Amino acid sequence: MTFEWIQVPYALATLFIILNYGLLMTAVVRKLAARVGGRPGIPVWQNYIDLVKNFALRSKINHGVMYYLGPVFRLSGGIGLILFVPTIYGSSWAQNFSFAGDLVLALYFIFFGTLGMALGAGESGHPHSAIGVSRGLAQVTTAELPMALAVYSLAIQYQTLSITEIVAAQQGGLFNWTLFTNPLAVVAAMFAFVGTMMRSPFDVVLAPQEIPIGPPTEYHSAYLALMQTNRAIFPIAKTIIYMNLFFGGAANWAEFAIKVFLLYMIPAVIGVVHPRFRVEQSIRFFLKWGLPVGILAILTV
Amino acid sequence: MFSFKPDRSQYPAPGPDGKLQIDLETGKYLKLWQGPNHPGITGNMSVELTVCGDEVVEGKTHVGYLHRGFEKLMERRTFIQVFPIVCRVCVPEPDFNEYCYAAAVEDLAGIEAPEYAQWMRTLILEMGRFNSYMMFLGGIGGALGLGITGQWMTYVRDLMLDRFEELTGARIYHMFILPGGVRGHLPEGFEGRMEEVLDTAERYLADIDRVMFSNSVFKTRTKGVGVIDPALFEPYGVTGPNARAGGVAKDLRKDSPYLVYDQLDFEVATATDSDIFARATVRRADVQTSIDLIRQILKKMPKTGPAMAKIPNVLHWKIPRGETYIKGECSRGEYGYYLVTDGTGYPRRINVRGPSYTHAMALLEHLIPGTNISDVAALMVSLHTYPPEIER
Amino acid sequence: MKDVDDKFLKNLDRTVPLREELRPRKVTTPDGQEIEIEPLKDYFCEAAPKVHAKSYFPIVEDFYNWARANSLWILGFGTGCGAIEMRPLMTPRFDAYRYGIQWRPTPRQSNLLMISGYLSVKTLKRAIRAYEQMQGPKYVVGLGSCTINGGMYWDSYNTIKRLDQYLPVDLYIAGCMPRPEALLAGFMELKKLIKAGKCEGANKYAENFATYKANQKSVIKDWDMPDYNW
Amino acid sequence: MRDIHALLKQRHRLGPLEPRKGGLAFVTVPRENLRGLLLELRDTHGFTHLVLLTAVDWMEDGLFQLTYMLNNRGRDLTLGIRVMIDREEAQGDTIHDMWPTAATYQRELKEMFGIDFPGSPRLDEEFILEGWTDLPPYRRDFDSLAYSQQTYAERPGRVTHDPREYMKSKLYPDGV
Amino acid sequence: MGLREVLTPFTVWKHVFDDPVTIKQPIGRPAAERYRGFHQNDLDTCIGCGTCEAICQNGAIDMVAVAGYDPEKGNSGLKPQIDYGRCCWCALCVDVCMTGSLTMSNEYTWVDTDPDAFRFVPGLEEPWKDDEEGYEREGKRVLSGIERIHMEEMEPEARIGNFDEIVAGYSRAEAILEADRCVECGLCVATCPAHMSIPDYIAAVRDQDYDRGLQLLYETNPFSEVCGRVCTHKCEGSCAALHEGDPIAIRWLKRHIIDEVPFDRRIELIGQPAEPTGRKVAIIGAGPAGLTAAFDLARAGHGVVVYEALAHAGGMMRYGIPEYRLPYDALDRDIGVIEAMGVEIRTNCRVGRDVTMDELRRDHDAVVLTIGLHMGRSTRVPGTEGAGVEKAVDLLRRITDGEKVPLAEQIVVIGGGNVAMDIARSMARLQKAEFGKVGITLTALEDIDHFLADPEEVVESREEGVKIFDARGPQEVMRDAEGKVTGLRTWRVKSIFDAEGRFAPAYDQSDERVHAGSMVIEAIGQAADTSLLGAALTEALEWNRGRIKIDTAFRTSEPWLFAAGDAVKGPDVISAVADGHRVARTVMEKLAAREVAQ
Repeated sequence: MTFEWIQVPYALATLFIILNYGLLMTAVVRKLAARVGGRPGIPVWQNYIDLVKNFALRSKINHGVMYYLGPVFRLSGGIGLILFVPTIYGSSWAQNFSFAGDLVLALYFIFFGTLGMALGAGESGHPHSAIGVSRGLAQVTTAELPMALAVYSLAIQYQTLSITEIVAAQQGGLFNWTLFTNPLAVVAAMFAFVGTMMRSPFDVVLAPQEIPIGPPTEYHSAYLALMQTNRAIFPIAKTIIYMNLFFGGAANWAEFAIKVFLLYMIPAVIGVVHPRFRVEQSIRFFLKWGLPVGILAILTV
Repeated sequence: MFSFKPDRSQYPAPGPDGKLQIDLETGKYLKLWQGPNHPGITGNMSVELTVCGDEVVEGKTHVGYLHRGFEKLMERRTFIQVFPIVCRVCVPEPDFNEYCYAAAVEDLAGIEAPEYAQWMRTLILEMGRFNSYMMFLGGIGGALGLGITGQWMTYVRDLMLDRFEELTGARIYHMFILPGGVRGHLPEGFEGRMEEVLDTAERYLADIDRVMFSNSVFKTRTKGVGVIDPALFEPYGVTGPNARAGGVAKDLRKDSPYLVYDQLDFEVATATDSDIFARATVRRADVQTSIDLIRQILKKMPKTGPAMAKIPNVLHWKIPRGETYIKGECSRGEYGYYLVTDGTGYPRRINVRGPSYTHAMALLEHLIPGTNISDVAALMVSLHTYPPEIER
Repeated sequence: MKDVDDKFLKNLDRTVPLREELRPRKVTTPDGQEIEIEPLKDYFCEAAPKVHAKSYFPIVEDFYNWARANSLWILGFGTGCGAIEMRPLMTPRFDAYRYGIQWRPTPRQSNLLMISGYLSVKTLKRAIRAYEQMQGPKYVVGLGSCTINGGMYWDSYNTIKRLDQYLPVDLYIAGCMPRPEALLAGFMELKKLIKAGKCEGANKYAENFATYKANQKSVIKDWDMPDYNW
Repeated sequence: MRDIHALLKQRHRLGPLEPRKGGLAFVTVPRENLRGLLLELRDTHGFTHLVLLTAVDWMEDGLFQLTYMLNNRGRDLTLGIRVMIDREEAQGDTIHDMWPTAATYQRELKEMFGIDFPGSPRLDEEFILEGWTDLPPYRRDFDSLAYSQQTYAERPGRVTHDPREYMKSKLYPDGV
Repeated sequence: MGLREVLTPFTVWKHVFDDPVTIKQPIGRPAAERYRGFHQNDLDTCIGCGTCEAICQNGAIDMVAVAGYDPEKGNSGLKPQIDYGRCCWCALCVDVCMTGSLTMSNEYTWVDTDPDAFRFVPGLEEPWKDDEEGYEREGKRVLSGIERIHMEEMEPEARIGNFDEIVAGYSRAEAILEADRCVECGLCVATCPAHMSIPDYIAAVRDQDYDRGLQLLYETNPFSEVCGRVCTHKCEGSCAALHEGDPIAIRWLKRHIIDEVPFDRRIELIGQPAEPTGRKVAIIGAGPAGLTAAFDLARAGHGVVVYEALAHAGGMMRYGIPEYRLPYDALDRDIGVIEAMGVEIRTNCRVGRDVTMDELRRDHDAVVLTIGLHMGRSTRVPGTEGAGVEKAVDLLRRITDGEKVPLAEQIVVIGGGNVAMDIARSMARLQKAEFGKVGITLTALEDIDHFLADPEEVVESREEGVKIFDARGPQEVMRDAEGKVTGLRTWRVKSIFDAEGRFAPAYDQSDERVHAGSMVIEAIGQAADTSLLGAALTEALEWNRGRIKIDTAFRTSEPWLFAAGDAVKGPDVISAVADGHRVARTVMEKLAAREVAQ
């Protein structure tokens, strides 16, 4: 695929849509969770106000270069993921910078933010951050393991590492989705999905009752605003990958919105009604359930 | 399979005096403060943890953040003036202070509260116990990341607070049990409204059973964690549900019946495992007992009768020299007031024996070493301690 | 009110020595280096707080204030009894989230410090540090009698009486303790004040820094922290 | 309770038993007999539960009263054991080896009354107070109000009138 | 980990379809009906007793003056101001409030940026002033006693046959219980003419410290035996406790103290008088005012001689009050203490007859005139002249002196004051002894609620068989042909005073009634017998409506002559005692300033 300048504004437009979608949708999900508890919860536009508020704070404390770069890396992880993942299949402009090996790059970007965060949070000097980071790295590594295996399985199945091609292969009906063609890989990948969305039972990284609130403990003001922006973009971007790889992608924005929402709701539904695992319990969980399924997916493909 | 065996070679060795030799400057250990500003801590206190990896090697409880010097302030106040401040000793379950203090004063002054007041006090205490358990069931879920229980239980507690409000005139500090009796009678239609609350509570408790007690993740986190050896109960002064979770069926309501508990019908709940899960289930069963008791009391209590015994003019009430100790089974164990009078209009000394005092200090410090950082909060919540009654 | 007897004055001026681990000393690092450390200087920044100007354009400042008012993040620090009435606010019955009020566990991300009732000296020290770690503009709300004039602990040796001596307070809510409904009314009032640009406590704190510090040090006898912790 | 008292009276030089209602009684014992008494009560008579340990300041008599409240849970008996110690050189005997939880009580007594318990763990660590320089606050010669008035500023501007004096000043200012 | 276990938790997601249970409009949600919210005070009911301030353990309440509310009898005019920087809403102030004026609304929202704003006087202008809901105590107050401790009295049947003292006096236990009811507000002190330190001596009773109690009594009143029995106890009419129950039995408690201290101990406690100053004061009339002045002056070391016309000292206390109310030995003990201070009492020494005013003036540095009111007044209705119509004071004096007084089987008494009751009850006793039955009819202008006599006097009179007809104006003493009294004709009284407040009774002539009786006793008031002054002095003095005019310091227009007591002011023992103190003080000031004419 050749590079064209027009892709830049197209990609930015996609980014913009996804940012807003993310801000609104995370609020809606929070409202749904709140309703289970019996309350209305935050207004849907609350995320915007919080974002503005954090940018509007007057004072900032900097703990060093990496501290500053942490949120930047994190955000670039999210944005990078978006930029290299085709959002709408067949759309002329929402293709972003997808290319033949974009799946590998996407996997890299998923991890990139976490690493950046680790560096930044580590420099903030707060022990809770440090503990959170070490927990995060340990857990995300094991949680991504089934994902990596599932992707491997997929690569074998579809004989490509291009997301667009994988999506294309799933077109033409519900039963062409990877969900049905390679269910074991999907199960393995969903382990990873649930495990990395920072919701119970796999949210020991943030665990407010233990290490409030983990890595971002020291982050505030604009730094926090950057992370909030990322928090709106990154999960959506990640969900898009899963959608593209396993659930047939989206051919238009409506399908996109519905599929992402439903996918996003999976960890939310689990999270609301479960306490969290300890870090070694969740690692054990992924090694015990996720890893074998992933291996099985490769073997049975 | 996949069993973790932590590498304990790095851990500090005990020195000649039995204490761990922890040299923070080696960089092997990390000091971690949980609290006072920390969501995982029950109230305003702190635990100073020394961790090695994810494992805690030493824990020290620090209290005093809520110290108001109650026992000193009480010595400065007349017997009636002590009445409004006692309830502040324990915020989530204040009524026990009122009862114990009132009963202690009555004992030394030779006053007998009327029968209606005795029933009313029992009702208030059970309502308070219910509320306290609501805090616990919400808290234990919250400590493990299951925030939804806290939402429901606080809601149910709010409903009960409404009943408190219409009965006593206040939400949190009821100040209803005066030395000599209680301040008023049941309002019109109270039984019906209480029944609604209890029904709602039972519905939500059924949800709690589904989402918490039958939740496999919850079980994984709590079973076998934070076990108190029943042999430690006596040396560490463990009472109440914490002891009952270890199979010790001791409940002052049964063993040393006070108020009208001898006219009520109930069973003492126990469990055997003495771990966090057992402590939670014992309390879950106790909530049901409380609900049943409230229903029984409302059915059996006299409809009318004097609420107050005749007491001397409180502005210059003097009580002859003496000392007494009044105890009761609160939601956390044995609660007691030790009152010493010297014949003047002021108490000579009041000592509050809160169960949290032993549970959160000596016992917690004994239990913490060897646990995972993640379990500290749950362990603490499972002991059900309220800091204000530790430091008073 | 009786006069103070002189005999009680004897122990007031005594100072408490600095804890050992905070004194300057030499330590050996894990890799065998010997370095000198001075914990109070090394671990903390001593820079005094600065007065932060408002935005140059009033309309921008108004917009910011609107956002600040509608996104109140409260530090979940229960300093006293009143904290128990916070819980109903976070939960279904009163649900403050619908008003844009949320709780944060870390002072860095909080804008509003609720002093929920009496402050013992020990907690005052933590509350001051929590306040100083918060980022401006930041607000303090005092709950109940205790923060106004000592409340029922007016004769206690361990609790302060006037919160405004130690921290700039934006708003008081009467009650012992204030009910959740009263707290919500207080939040609404605070929102109005913020929108009107009247909550400049952080700048007030910076301007009167010396006075506040003197007051704080007069009650906290073991001052083992830097004067300002950001 | 009376049987136990009769049994132990001679050996531990107990004072007379002062029963109160509901299985509660108090008894005084000399300090040197305390340990033996506690051990025997705990090991032989089932008083295994240390309910509380606290002190009462009898300043006028120059004494501190230490109260050890023991409970026999099986028989629902509570015995308050009083030990009188000198107020000037306040010192008690630690019992943390019998009940580990007593160490906490002893820490509190040390801090709040200034009563020493040699050998008790972490006795000198700050427990509840922080940076306290004055007299131990639970001693009766420590005046909480005076301390509070000197240390913590109060909101000024309050005046009150005694009704009797006020009426005098208004109605019969010359006193007749 | 069964599948069921994995799936069960998800069932609670059903709540996502429930409506939120959140309260839609929480701000301003009304609290429960009994809620202890912000304070309310009914300022018109509040008496400013300060009990709320006394019980507040937070020091949250100040008693402050509020414009428009001035001190008056039984009301200090102060109002509670509450500091919400202190209050803990325990409502002890509401429970202890003596009048029930202090209550709480169920309002609870008060937000302010100014910490000094949280102080207010409830009842003035707070928005929740008139809220109906909120905490009020259930029933009457329980934190202090409502009911007076019963005083043991003789039964009417037992007492009517003799002149024995009716009231037994409190036992110690009873006195402690009664004293315990007092809240020590001190509102009574201003009402007491002598401003006795009532709360303090009640506290002494409570503490069983009778020595202190006696000293307190003698600070302000040397007639505690008398006042402990027959005082009009206006203090009890201003007692804070009467708003929701019985007032404290202040009079009986005073008597209890004096009963508990033996005579010798009293002199010991009071101590010796000051060194003699060499000044001499003459006092004319050994009544309460004169003897009180004598006591004060003698304590200060002045030489005091009291001139008494009758055979015994005591004045109206002896000759006006029947023995069943005030036994003579009790009065003698009071007088004995005064004599022990060095006061010389010359009885049977009538000024004007046995000694002249001029001699007194010559021999003394000052002369105090305390002659009281010993001349009975007459209604002057037709028929009062002649036999069968007597004046109450005369009869009482004669009874005291042991004289035989005229008696009839049916007697009509005119008057509704204490003297009327005294004579009615005295005559009843005599009738009982003489005829074996009581036949007394009492008529008075006032209606029963406005009788000048103490209520208990009225009650006891009725118990003893006196028939009382209130609001009856005497019109004529009916006499038969022989001039013997047959009864009293009365009209019903419509009003006693006219619009200007002058005495001008209006009658309903249609309601006429004849009260049968063969003797009529007038007990409608007394006048002073000033004949002792002599013509010259009478001329020299300034007068005011038939009374010697005095200034506020009890000086007459003659610089050496002072006057006090009923003769110039009235109307009862305790006022006379108070006057005695005041006149003594003036005299002493004058003596000290050497202004008295030499």
